[in-house]
Amino acid sequence: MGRAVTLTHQIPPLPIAFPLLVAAFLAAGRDFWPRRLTESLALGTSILNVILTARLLELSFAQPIVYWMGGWRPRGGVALGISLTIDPVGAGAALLASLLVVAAFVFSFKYFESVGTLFHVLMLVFLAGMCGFSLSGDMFNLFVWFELMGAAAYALCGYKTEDPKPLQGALNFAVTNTVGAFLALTGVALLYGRTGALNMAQIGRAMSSAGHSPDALALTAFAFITCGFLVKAAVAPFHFWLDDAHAVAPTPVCMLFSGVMVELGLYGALRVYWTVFAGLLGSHQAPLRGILMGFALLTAIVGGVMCFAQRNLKRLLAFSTVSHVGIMMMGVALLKASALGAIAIYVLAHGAVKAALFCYSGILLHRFSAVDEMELHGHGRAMPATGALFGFSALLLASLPPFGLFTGEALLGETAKRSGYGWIALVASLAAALTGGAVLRVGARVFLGWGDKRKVEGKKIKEERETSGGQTRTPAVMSGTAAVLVFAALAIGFVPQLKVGARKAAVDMTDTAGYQSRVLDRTPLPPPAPVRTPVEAGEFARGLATVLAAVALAAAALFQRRLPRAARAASRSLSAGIEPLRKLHSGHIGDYIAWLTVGVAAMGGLLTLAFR
Amino acid sequence: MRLILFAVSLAGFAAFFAAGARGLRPVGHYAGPYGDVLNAISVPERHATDVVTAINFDFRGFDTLGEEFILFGSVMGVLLILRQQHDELRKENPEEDPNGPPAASDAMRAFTLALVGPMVIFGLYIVFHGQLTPGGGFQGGLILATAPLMVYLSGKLDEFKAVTSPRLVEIAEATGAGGFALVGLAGLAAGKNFLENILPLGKTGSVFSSGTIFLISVLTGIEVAAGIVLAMQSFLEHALEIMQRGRNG
Amino acid sequence: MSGLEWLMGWMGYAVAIWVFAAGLYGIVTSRNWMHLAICLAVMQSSTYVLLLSIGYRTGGAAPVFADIPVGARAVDPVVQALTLTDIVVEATVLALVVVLAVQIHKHSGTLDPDKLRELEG
Amino acid sequence: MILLLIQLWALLLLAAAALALVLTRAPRDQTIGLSFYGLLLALMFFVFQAPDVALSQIVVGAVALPMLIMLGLAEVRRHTRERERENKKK
Repeated sequence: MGRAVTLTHQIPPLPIAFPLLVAAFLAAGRDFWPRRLTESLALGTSILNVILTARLLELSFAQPIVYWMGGWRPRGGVALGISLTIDPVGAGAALLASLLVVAAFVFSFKYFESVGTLFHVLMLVFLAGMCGFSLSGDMFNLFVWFELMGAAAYALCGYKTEDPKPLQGALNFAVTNTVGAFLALTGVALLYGRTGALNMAQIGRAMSSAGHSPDALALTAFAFITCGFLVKAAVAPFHFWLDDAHAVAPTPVCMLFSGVMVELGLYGALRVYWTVFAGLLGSHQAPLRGILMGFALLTAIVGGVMCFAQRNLKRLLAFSTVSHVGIMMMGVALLKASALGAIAIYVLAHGAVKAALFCYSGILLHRFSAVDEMELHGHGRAMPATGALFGFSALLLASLPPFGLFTGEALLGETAKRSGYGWIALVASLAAALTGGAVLRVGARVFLGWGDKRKVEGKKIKEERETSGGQTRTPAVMSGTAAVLVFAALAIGFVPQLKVGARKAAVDMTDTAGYQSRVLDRTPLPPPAPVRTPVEAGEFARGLATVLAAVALAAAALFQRRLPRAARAASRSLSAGIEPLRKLHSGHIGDYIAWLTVGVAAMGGLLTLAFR
Repeated sequence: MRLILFAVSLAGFAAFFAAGARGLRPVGHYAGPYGDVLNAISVPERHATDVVTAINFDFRGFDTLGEEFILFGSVMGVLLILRQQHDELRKENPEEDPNGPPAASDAMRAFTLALVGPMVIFGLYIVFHGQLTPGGGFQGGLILATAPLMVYLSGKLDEFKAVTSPRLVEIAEATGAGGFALVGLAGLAAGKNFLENILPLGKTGSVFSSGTIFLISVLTGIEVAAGIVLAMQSFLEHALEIMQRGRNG
Repeated sequence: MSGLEWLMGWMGYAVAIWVFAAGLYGIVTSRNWMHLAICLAVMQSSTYVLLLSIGYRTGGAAPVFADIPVGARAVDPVVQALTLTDIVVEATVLALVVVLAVQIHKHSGTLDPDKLRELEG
Repeated sequence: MILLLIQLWALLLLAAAALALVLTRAPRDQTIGLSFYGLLLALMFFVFQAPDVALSQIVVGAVALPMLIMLGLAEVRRHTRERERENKKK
């Protein structure tokens, strides 16, 4: 074994350890490091993370990696230490997180009004938490990184501390997610009580050998852990914290929240299902699919409707994330490798588009100190390029063929059809049309000055700027970041290797027996071969129809007064209809936790009914 | 309305939880294997008699790395959130209302001050004997952090400021947290795995034994103590400023 | 006697469930952020009780082999290590919540979430 | 046998204390209650053969957390007083 081989084998812990080390270094001298040093070091570290995780992705495609912390390899099938178990999906998640952190650092370079070094320190800690969560192969370790992500995120959220609004948002976020984390931990404890193990491969093996039919403990542990992660993933009815957190967090942080943190919640649920529960619950896939699909549909629709009803751009984008998480959750719920591959592409494209859109909201905030749609009416007329890209992003969000989000959604539609769930594609289209339409509406109003210029009722919502420097132009780092992200989302649809890779990655992730033998045995099973799924012309038509629907919705909202009388009445009764739904998003923590309990109880009740 | 819905689902939740817990073995019948294996190998292979410490700083040291940084991140968060408050307060007029330590009799003050020495010694003892007897970096670090608080409560404000010089504490905190990560990376540099032991194990039962467990325990002690003091300091800073102005003016 | 042992066999779990539910109830009905923080702490202590109950072994000693020989009957050390980690995590999250709550009060003059319905979407 | 009784007793006390703590609405009483609750938890850990956890629970749960909340409440009281004073000036 040469030196080079050793180096390659030592990569796995680095994307977690390096950011932590640099964060500690920056914190040591946070009052006297020059601003430039802090920024370059933080940016450099995140770029290094991109390189490291990309290399991990490449290596894990050849052969998934198992790395034992402290060199404690398992003995007789018992894991002594903590493993990093890296397959392409995990490595890809870490890569996406690293890429978006780079984007966030570039976006905030120089102009962002920083609080000295603390912002960068916390971002690096956040990055390490996300990488740890993606790469870990140990159940309790997953919880630790989950909490690390959380702690950094809560703090970053309370960044603008002048008014109580952000603080309340950060608090709702912190409390809801903490309750979710402890729910998950309770599930982990139950599993540990049953199996005496914490490594996911070992738990999975013990659970599937314990008996063929799942008992109450397995169901409870599954429900608690899944719900705990779904809180982070903002799946309805656990999603209430998300728009509060987004409305108040600074722009670069929003990019990470929507682009990757929320998706990591889904990733956690998936990881646990495929390593621990797939063997046990696999024989009852049909009812399980139905239950999870119920949550997915609810999320997609609630998110879409609420998104369309928002005026605050950041909040609107936050609800669009909820809606898109619903679409991703549909892929999770199908419990199939091909659906998972579709979701992998979808998440990448969504991350890029959503981050770009948050960049634009940051740019608007920088230029006009506002993110309210009505207040910004016509303000963007002088920024045609920005407006064009913004509008284009909106179309991408409505899954315009043949670009990134469309590719993912089309693959999802295919798989759904083959599983007898073909109709969910319509719900996905509806959600995409609602969110894309909402963003288009904002774009047309802000950059073209279309639509009614209604007076802003109530008190004017004053947003605080987060940046320094002149308001007359957009700094190149900001517009550049946004443009690169839009381009990335666009390109994702055109890389055929990506589709092949995503399929392979998904097959690796769903290979429960292979995962267990890789971790616990010395002789790993050969990786299974992926199956092909071509995209049909029918999906193409659905994508175009979705975009047209989005445009129609946006136009209808903009020119409400010119609509025929019947349509106007219909739209009025519709908006009256969603009033109760708006009321549910009260900003009140008690309500949120009550809904969380309802969600867990519902999942528990349904599972119990289905498995009796 | 909300409460009824909540009450129903809380009952459902508890019932579901209970149904799951019925699937566990009765309390007192832990069946292993994880804990038993570690109980068996901790002394022969790591020369550490306190298995819990061995788990925290070696077998599952990676958890503790994350946990140290949760503490680190939270302290940074507290500083971030309280920062603006301090900036504002500098501009405000001093109020005559000191939110300082509660008024205490001289005897009480002398008593708290006298506690500082034993607290420091006790804390250090706990930190250094982590691998041998119950205790370790966390517990010892927390006890150490109470020592400056005693100084504060006894009303010795200048001394409090002196022992908690912000820069020093900041560097200490970062050293503790960063040092942990460095110990992990040192394993890599030695051609071993992350966080793998690279130091001599020493004689079981002596203070400088069990290699990296001891080192990480000490680093954790520094991190925890410094982190808590740092957070406390930013809470008390305002009160201190007012009190000092009151004394000078 | 066996009745008592049977009781003990489930009491740990029952208390864990009880404490979790009590904490949840407290959070939902809370009218004060400080009160809510404490309820969160109560809820989190449920996981300590659950973990330690799972790892307990009747007649087992503490997993410290300074005075007892290796191989003696001992309780599970893993759950104890997990609980330790858990305690620190809880304390730090709670610190963030308290600091945020103090800031809210400073800017709005109230700690009551009911009066703080400013975030309506 | 005696240990068993103590364990049962500790658990029952804990359950009662948790409920009482949640139902106490006055923050200051609750802080004292939290300290007491922390001690009870430490006692429970101790009789469940977890001295390491008991030690850290005493320091964290019975001392550090209540102290944190006391400091928080003191800040809150100060803000309230300042606010009242400002209102009087007006």
